[in-house]
Amino acid sequence: MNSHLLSLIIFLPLAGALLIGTYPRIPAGVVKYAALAFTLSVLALSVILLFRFDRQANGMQFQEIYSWIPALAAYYRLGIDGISLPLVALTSLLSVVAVLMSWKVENRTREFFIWLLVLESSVLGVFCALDLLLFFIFWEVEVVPVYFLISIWGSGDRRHSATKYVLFTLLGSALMLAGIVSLYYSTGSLDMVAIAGSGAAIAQTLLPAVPIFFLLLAGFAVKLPVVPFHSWQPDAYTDAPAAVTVMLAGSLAKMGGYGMIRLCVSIFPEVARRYAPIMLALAVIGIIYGAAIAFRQTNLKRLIAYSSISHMGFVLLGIFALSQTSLVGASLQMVSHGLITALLFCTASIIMDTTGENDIRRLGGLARQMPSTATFFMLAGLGALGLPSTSGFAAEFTTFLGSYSSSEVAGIKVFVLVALLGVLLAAAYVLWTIQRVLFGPVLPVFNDSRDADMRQKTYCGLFVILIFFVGLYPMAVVSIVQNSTAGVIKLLGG
Amino acid sequence: MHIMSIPSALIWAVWLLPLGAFALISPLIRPFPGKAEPASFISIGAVGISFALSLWILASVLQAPDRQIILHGADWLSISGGPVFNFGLLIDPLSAVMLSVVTSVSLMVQVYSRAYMHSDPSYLRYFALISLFTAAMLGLIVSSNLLSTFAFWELVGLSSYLLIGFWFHRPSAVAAAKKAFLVTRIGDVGFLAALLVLYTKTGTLDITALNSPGVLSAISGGVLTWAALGLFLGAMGKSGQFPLHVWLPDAMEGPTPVSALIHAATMVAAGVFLVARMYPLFQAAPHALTVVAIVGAFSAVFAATMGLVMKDIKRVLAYSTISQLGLMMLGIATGGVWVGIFYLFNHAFFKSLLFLGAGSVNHATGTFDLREMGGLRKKIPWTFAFFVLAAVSLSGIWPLAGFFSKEGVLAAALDKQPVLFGFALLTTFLTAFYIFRVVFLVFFGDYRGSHGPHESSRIMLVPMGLLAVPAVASGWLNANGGFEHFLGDGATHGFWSGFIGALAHPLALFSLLAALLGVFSAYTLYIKRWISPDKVKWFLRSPYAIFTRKYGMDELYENIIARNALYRGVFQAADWTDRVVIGGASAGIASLTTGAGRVLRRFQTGQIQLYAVAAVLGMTAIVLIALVRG
Amino acid sequence: MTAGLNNYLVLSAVLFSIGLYGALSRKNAVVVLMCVEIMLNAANLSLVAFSRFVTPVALSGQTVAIFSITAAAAEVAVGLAVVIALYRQRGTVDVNDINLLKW
Amino acid sequence: MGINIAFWVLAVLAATGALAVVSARSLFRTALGLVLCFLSIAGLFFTLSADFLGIVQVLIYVGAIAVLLIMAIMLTRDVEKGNLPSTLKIPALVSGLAFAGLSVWVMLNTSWQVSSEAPTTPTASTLGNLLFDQGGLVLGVEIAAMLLLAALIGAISAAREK
Repeated sequence: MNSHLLSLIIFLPLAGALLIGTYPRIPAGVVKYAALAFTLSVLALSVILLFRFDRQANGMQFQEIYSWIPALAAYYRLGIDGISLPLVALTSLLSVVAVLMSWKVENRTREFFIWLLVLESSVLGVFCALDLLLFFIFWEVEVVPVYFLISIWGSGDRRHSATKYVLFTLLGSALMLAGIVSLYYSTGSLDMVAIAGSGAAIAQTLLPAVPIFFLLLAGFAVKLPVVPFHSWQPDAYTDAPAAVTVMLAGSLAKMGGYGMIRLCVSIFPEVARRYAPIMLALAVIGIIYGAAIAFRQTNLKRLIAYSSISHMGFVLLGIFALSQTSLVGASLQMVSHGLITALLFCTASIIMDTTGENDIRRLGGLARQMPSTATFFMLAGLGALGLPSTSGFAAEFTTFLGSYSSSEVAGIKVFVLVALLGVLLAAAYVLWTIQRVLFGPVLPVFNDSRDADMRQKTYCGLFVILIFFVGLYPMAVVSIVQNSTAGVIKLLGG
Repeated sequence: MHIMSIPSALIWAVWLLPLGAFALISPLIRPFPGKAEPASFISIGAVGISFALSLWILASVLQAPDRQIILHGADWLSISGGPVFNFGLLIDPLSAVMLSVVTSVSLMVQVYSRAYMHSDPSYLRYFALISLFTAAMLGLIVSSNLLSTFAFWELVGLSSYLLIGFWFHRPSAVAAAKKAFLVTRIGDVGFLAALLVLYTKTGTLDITALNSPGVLSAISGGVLTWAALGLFLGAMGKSGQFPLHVWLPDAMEGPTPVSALIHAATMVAAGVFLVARMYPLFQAAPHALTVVAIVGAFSAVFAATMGLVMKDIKRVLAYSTISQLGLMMLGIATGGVWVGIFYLFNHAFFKSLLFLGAGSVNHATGTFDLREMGGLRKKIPWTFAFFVLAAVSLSGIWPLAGFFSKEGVLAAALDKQPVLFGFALLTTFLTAFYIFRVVFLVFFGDYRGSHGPHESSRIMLVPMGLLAVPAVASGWLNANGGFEHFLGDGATHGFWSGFIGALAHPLALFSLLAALLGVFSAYTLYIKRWISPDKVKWFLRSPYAIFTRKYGMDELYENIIARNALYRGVFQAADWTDRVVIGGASAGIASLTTGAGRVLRRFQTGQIQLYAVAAVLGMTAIVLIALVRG
Repeated sequence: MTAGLNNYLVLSAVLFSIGLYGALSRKNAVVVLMCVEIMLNAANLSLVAFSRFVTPVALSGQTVAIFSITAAAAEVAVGLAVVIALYRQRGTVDVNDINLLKW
Repeated sequence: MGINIAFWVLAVLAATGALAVVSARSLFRTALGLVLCFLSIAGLFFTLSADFLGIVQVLIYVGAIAVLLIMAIMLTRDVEKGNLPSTLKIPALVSGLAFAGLSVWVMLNTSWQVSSEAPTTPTASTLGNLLFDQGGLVLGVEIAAMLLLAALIGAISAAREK
């Protein structure tokens, strides 16, 4: 049981999807309970994982290794360490919330939940896979459910957004595949940990390390997203159904950051160090640029999408600052952003559903009509602007501190000082949004707006608790992460 | 007299009690709850106990070895191979004094609020937020680590934001709240940057460690100056120093007791407290200290001039607060911790009393507009008495509290920065003038409003009376240098020669003269009207216009920078880039692909034989090439 | 002149090229099929020729030819069926008219 | 010697038949050319001492495939149009000539490992062993059988009246 925990976690949602798919006579009302049951059990398993995880140990845990394609030396190899575990837990939590958020899906309910479960499986697979081929397959599978979820149940120009998402992702992953293949031919292995362990000692070079690094990076940069490869993201976040947006922003974006740490930095520490200034510049540009554009948005979801670009810039900053503290900060930021952005999108979707309005200019005064939603939205906003005691502060401060004090990259201090402005801009657009949406005179148009119901309050409340828990006690995450990031730093030879 | 030293659990309780009150009240908040009296008792009870405990702490610190109590708490963050931040408490005379100031003013203001906020539908939310603020402010004072100081620093900013925007249906209140948060956050970025610099250089953010000479000497002078300036930028934001002062007058949109507590007595003083807290660091960076002095002195005069012309009683008081905070900064920078903190200590009482008085006037008249008041001294005699006492104290007239603290600042400034002394003296004159302008316009002459004025209830008057006691007498604590001894570093200025003796010093005569001149000018203009104020206004019309327009600073920030340079400038450019350049690039690649497809598909004629010809020729060509090259 | 391997191979190449030309240039689908058969036969001829001159004892070329003939038979059967089906659908077996496979 | 004469005669006949297929006006002449071509190739097989294949060639190609093709010509009533060239006559000619040139050039420039051993005759039993013996190509035969079956079914289903 213990040794198959990861397989169980990955394939349980898939099994759920198959079950729902193969018994077409299950009534739609039951389908969502089934989906909830499957996601909840995955969540329960990842909680077990959290408790059984040995925080003192180094290296991979819960490993499963079976020969898969002997001719390619490809293995079915799963395992998690401190960097992936929080993301696994986050994904399984967000999946439960995504199911809960989709309670009212009327159109083709069965298919919706099937795709949602497939999505969960593939994302979990990405975080657990330790074999490059397996990793890549999970990475690619994820595109399919997202495409259908956006193009069938989305809003606005949904087909366009879905296609854009697919094209960007596939472009990135095609380059990534090229990188993986070159890596395979250079090392003769598909074992991510072993390749990283052998460090720069790549046996025969099909390609120099630098192009492989950037090929791999391309896939992750699109996913994170790194400015200027982000233009799919606002469209996809805006047009996707709320639950999918939560998954996209909360969980899928983290695949990019995770991949950068696991593949780019771990396998090519030297290259990472050499090109860190470029990546840091992109990170800082992303932070400022995303925030600047957020000011100009009138669509609530689009605004949050751009704020998300800004926040993922901190992840990039932390990763390529290449210090223990900054990597811990980046991991924290991934978890924190997952929680905060998810809550922002949850509350935004509640507001948009009940008022039928997504234009910020026409909203206002909702704090009176929907006080609970307003409170949740504000708390999420406070997290987004990095208020101390929320996870946003813990993550951003750790990232800043680790980056600023990093000795790996020359000139990093300037990057960090510029990035600090991002915090200021975040405060400005968050508060301005709150002012425009929640405050001001009560508008009679929204008098019959319904406040969040019990179901919505439950998951919003859960997010709030977690945001403050991580903010007040960041060690809960840090203690999981720190040994693994220290392992990555060791590869740098620092 | 020996007092039992306070148990450490009770030191924790000082700030945890108001937090507990917040935690108890906040789940009860409903949009329209009706009256919820018990909530206010929870909140007042908590802060009352905190007040008692802080007095006990004050007594205990006097007896503690090194006059310091350091409590280690939990590690907030400890990364293996990285930083460790312990959340602990540092009690020394400075924090003990601040504790008693904050708890006492908070207690009085909360009692007062029970009546003032009586009919507000969001009574519960009010008390929850006041408790949150008190907890955060107390946490800020006692924390032993600059990181937790920063955390609480931001949390007081949050509660200030929520309280300024308390009436969130008013667009002006919400805008003011946002402005307050953002302007102070500009300072906070400096604070944060200073934390990064200090940590990177020293590996710690522990206040005691950072202030130790060993650690300080390890940092090079330039870096230390920048770090100190970063901290001071934070202090400037919180304490409304030029050029980050613009939020404070707007913050008067909040309920008046909030202004009294947060925007007069406590939170705005946090900047002064921070400089005092890190004083050894500032001392090691003399250039930074000079900047502190200059900014303080300039803000003092600068804000006082705007205070002269405001028509809203609370705005006059707000500018007065900025001005007084400037003097505190000047005091710390020139005279050391005790000078500034002593000023802060006295100021907290008389300024909050002034605000509570203004609230009481507002209850009586239904307005804050000076033009709709007048002749109220008979209608609301108690308020009048308290207000005048506080005004005299603010003006720095012997023997009230303000005199003693102001003398400290003036003496220190004269000693170290004679030019800035001139600024301070000018501020003394202006202060006396504008506050008595208010007194005369509100309480003398004929009533110009339409409301039927009535004295406020006892729940409001009692706290005012209680605050009037320290407003009058708190300065006497240093009549013989007692306060200086308690907080100071042992250096004496030879100025203090007793309660009466202080008057003998020529400097005291100068400052008294300046203050009395201010009062007299106001008397001339607003009581006797020997010279009509309108004539003065016309005669000095250009400075008057500048003052009423607040030197164009609001215009500069809101219109020129925020609206035009940023929103319509940089942000729009970024948005344009995103839509046209980056969005255009991806759309361009897409249309290039479809365009190519549109052209190339013409080769797909459906003629299978054409395809076959192409295949055969192609294959032949490939084989031929292979043969030729092989 | 003795008929050696090269003679057979050249003959096979010539037959194949004639078949190729026919397959590419004839309008009638049935004739196209015939030409394909000529090409297959040319291939078989070279297989058998190789079998005779390179591996005269093992006969491996001839086995391959047998399979090739089998495949050709299957191909003709299916091909003609398709032609007839097409004819039924569209009333013609002119390959120029059969251009569904276009943009 | 006799074999040489036979080769040259048969070669000319085969080429003539093939040319008739691609150039004759009447579809029936085309079919006859095809039969001639097939028969000549069968003869060539005999000159290569492939007696079994020669017989198979006659039976399958002449007996089955050519007849089938003729039937197809009759079934599709395009007979009267004759054997017309398509629009691609010239490119097809170029392709054919290019291919011929290339392959002839390759064939003549390759030194084949010609064995001087006497060929196996008769071939039937050897082929039978090769196909069906242990270690033989039984699997291939089975697959070919499956292919034929599939083609049979496919042809029926494609050609049957809907």
